[in-house]
Amino acid sequence: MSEMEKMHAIQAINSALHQAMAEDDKVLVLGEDIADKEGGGVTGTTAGLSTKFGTDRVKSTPISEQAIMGAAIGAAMAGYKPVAEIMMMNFTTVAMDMIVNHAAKLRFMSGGQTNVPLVIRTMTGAGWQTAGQHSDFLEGWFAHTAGIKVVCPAFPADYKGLMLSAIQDPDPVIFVEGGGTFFIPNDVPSDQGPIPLGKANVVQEGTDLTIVTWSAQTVRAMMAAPAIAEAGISAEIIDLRTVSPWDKETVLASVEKTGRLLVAHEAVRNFGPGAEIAATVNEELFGKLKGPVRRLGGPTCAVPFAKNLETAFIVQPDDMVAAAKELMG
Amino acid sequence: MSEMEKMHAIQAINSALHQAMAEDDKVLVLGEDIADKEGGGVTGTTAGLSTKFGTDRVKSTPISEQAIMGAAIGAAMAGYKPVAEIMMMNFTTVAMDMIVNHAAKLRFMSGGQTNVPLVIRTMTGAGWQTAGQHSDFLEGWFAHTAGIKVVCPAFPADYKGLMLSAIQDPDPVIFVEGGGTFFIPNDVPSDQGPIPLGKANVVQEGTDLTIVTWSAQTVRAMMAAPAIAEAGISAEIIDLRTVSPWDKETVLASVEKTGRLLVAHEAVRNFGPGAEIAATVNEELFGKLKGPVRRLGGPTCAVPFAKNLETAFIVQPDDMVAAAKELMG
Amino acid sequence: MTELSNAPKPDGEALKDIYRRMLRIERNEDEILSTIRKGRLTMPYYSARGQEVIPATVSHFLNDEDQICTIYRGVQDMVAKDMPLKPLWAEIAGRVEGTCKGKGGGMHITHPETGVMVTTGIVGSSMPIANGLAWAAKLDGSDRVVVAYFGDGASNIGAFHEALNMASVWKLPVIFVCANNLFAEHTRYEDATSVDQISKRAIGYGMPGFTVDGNNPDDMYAHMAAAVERARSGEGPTLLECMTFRFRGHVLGDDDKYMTKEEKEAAMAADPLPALRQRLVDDGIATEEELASLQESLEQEVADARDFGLAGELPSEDELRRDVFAEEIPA
Amino acid sequence: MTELSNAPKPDGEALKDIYRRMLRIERNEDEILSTIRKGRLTMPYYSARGQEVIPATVSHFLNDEDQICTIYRGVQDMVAKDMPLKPLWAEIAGRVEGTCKGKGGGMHITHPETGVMVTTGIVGSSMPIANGLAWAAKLDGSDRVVVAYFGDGASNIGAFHEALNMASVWKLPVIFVCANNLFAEHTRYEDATSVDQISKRAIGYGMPGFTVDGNNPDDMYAHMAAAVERARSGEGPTLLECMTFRFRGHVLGDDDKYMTKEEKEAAMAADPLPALRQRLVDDGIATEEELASLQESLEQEVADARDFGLAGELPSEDELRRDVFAEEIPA
Ligand SMILES: Cc1ncc(C[n+]2csc(CCOP(=O)(O)OP(=O)(O)O)c2C)c(N)n1
Ligand SMILES: Cc1ncc(C[n+]2csc(CCOP(=O)(O)OP(=O)(O)O)c2C)c(N)n1
Ligand SMILES: [Mg+2]
Ligand SMILES: [Mg+2]
Repeated sequence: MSEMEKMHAIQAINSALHQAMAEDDKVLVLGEDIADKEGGGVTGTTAGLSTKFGTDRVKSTPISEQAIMGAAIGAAMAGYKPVAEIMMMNFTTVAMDMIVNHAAKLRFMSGGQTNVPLVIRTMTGAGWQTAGQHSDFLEGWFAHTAGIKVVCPAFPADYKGLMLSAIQDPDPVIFVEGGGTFFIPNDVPSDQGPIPLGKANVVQEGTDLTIVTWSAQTVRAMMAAPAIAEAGISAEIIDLRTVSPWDKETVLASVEKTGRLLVAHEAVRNFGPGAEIAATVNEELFGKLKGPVRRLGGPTCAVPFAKNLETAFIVQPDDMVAAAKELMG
Repeated sequence: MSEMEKMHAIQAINSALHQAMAEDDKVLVLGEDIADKEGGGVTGTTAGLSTKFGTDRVKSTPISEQAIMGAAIGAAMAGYKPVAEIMMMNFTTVAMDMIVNHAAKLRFMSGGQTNVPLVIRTMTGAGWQTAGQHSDFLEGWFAHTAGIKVVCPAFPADYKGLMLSAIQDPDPVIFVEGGGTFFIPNDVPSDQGPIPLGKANVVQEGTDLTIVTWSAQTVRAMMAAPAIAEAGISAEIIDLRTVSPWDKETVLASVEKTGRLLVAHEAVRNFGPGAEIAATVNEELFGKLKGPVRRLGGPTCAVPFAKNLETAFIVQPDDMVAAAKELMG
Repeated sequence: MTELSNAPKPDGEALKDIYRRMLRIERNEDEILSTIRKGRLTMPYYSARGQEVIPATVSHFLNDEDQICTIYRGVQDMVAKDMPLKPLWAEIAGRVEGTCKGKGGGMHITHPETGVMVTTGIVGSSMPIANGLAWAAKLDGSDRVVVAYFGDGASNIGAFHEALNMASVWKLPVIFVCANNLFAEHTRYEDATSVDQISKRAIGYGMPGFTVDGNNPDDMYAHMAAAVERARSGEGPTLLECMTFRFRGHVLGDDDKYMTKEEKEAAMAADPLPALRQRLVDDGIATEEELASLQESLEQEVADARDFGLAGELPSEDELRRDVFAEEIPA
Repeated sequence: MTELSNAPKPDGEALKDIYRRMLRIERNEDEILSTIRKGRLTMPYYSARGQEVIPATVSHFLNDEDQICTIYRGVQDMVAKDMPLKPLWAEIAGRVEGTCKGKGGGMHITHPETGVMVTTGIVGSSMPIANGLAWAAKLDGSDRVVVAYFGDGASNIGAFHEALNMASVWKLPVIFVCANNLFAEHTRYEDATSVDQISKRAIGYGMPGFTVDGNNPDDMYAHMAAAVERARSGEGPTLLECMTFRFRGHVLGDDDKYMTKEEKEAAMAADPLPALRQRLVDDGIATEEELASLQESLEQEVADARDFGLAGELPSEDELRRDVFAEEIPA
């Protein structure tokens, strides 16, 4: 058995980047403030990389998200594996053309002659009182975009394993770092290897009800789990980990067993990614469900600043407990 | 009874813009090539406006979508009602920050002190062999964004009536002009007034099956209607017209009656806007449906160039007929 | 720095006004920081200590009709523009009495009555919106001007380029005020910016552009006088690159490791705030007593604002359904 | 136009090569247009008639390792770079034998073997991607260079600004080639662009920038020689603004109403293609016979390519599930 190390998500990413850069000299890292001269990233996620691998491969950039993505796309097309940081997910809005019209489409539009094996690292989430322009979960936009994979880990070991896979994936991956997952250090095997993209993780088995969730919301689901169990409900909690392509098999198998589904995410509920999962399960398991699929997500507004409103914005563990009870009738 | 005029969608929009500018001198129009010196827009949609209302109110712009949106946002905050053209919907990707982080959020983030009553006109749709970067229906992204309304008309009279409402709406509206709706001239009452946003239109009544659709897909639904009827299926066809906020009441009432729902759109199916409608109907009408809600949408790929592939990409009337038959069992 | 021929010079009253605005910024920030340290405010805070001359001098030339679009580091700009402090404090405390009912917070303060139209957290986005406000000013036939504040790092983002080009082509009454504090977060100016002076970029927009000593009230005064005059008279925009330094890093909690001790100490030794105070006294523009009483009254204003803000009500959860659209979203 | 001291001059062989590339562009386009008119091709087509000197001279300096990123009006650039015409024709005909299996079409042709890396339909987007390819060239320790083609209108979009700044800071081997044909779609240069010469924007990026007569092979040659030399030797990027005119409007079907008859006629009277042909003959660089045989062989190549393209197979519908990701999407 491998030894365990307690790590935070940020340390796990840092460890994955160190490992990937050491193993494959095609791996590059770029973004604002990411080199050590600039402190190794505003949260230290890229600390040590430029010192170890040099500032040719690890480059701090101007505040130019289109140019950052362009540099990553071009380098990726030329055989490199760039990991580009777009500091906050809301800032992907200034680089959407590069991400969506180019990174995601160039393999298809070129008939497979070129490919764009890059990773976009980006941080987001409510809970830090950074308000409307620094908190949005926008994974639904990217999941709706053909040609890019969307990874939203919750636990440190997954951060490491999924990052290793994302870097080696031959296609673009957006890797979402949820602020709500940063608090809790957790065991990461010292020899943690790649974890395949597209595979969910059943973090708790159960028979009455399936809860599908990801990123910070998985952390909240785990916080809700004891109260749900106490209410006599046996919940199966599935951490999707990869939102697109998502692990339909695991989810369908679980809901076939439990007959009930709750999908929860931090993103706004309205036209959110949970709708795809709900719609698919309803379609595939029509007639086999014991109750309607329930979706929990943010209200239809921007993330507010005031602490009490921000707390109300987020789907809290209590909300999940209440929904679970309601679903059981 | 008012007289009828045969108009194309483009003429209907042009007529709405003329009327709105004449009635309210706060209405402004801006975008690339939109003034008469530049031909009144690449499709002539804004023809005549600058000649009639002057180039202070009707301004051709540099190719600078962020600046276009910024100019519209600032003018809107100062009490004007700008109609800004982003020529193709894929080009919204270079202005997403302005649209999503600013236009959509400023009312909320300012606690209601400012508002942004602008309209973004944008054109899109497969069928013109303009391939991957000029054809995407991205209404799902904007529907998932709190604070902006999404209008997707299908018929010339709706183009006119909804444009008149969108311009007078106190909040931002993205007004999607579907290329697949441009072909067929249709009756527009000469005194066509505003049509309220958020209200669907039942374009065909029926009892067996509800079809919810919008924009070019509504046109295709109308093309499918005779074959569906011939198959002995009485389909109720609902043209949503406004995708967000969508007319839940009308849709639920219809599906309650028919017990069956087909949602069809040109946008990619995966994580597309149809999922929200399917998920909501499943949730609200659980146990009352006679069959699973079916969704039709584009495959998970970029819009291809080759004519045969582009045709295969689009949900064709035949696909709708087949789905309707399948739904009837 | 660039020379202006026949540069207008600030008289004693102007210098006193500039000093008053600077001190208001500094006293207010001091109280914000100590309130954060006491755990009674929980916002991310972007200090502007050391940069006060810029917004103080800019605001000296602005009236309530004039508008500003600013950034996360913009509390200085609002305070300089004489925004009332009570709703400011209530806002940063997340209370319903705040300018934005607590929904925006420090990074998104709006206060149209004093012309604070947008505070954005997205680098570069103050500029395109300033253009729109300026277009409206022109359409209104008004002579109001709009100031877009931003930093040196922001001059590398696309929105800067698009906005300056459009403002120039449309001859908009905008003044683009770049506070060049030599750092963008932790990145040194020259490691990210390809030209030795941002003002040179104005050449590419056919626009007057100047590199100004942003810590020197005379230099700021002269250039701002010209820029405002230009904007009000319909001649179009100006780019002012105002050289300065931020003493307290990018955001509260920042460890400054990316700058040298020497450069920071040198900048702090040249602190423009005590320097201007000294000058007012030395030149007989203000007495020690006058300045002490100014300080006291500002401190009182700040203390009252703090008490008001912290005593405010929390916004009701119904606020999540309000101000999304004009009509409240149904529960 | 800008003077270069000791400007290198094209010799006879170089002029012949440039002419050959120009004629290849022109003959190919002529056939595309007539095939469209016959209804046998159904793409939107953006003619480059009149602009041939630019890509012909640029390509004269490039080898197969060198790469280009171009735009919707980019068929000229590919043909100048000696991309084989058969897969080009199959692509624009939407056939599986096309460079991109018919999935990209004329606006999105890619052909890595000849260095055609990206053809984008989004104004401005050729530039940031060119930077990335150039970064890779540096990392590879290769001396290959990357050309980013774009138009005058594209110089007003944010991506231009971000890309030129980064290329300069990172000293990337990119040549930014702006074809200034005085119009962006229907909008006149001066109605959208705030500076009289785009090359002046290079000042703001600490980058050499030149306004070149893009219809004059000597001027293009001299400036391109210097830019390539600079890029290959690690000195960084150059901006070349190449003045030209497009004879056939923005897109096929365009009615030209936005330009004056005079300016169009004047431009066409100065058509650089027959002018260079005449010069080759007058200066004894090539005989009439040689040129006629060149033309004949190009026409044969084009005709063969056309036949090949139009005779191709339609792509299978399975292609919708291929090339989205490396792994085919299951049916
Ligand atoms: C589009 C975008 N990219 C990145 C950021 C993160 N960020 C916030 S402030 C900042 C530095 C800005 O530097 P500068 O423009 O010099 O202003 P200063 O903070 O020095 O006042 C960065 C990178 C952001 N807010 N928006
Ligand atoms: C971001 C974006 N905005 C608008 C367009 C529509 N458009 C296509 S070509 C063009 C004009 C470009 O002009 P210029 O850069 O001068 O190049 P030219 O066509 O003259 O070669 C425009 C506005 C686009 N493709 N992308
Ligand atoms: Mg700075
Ligand atoms: Mg042009």
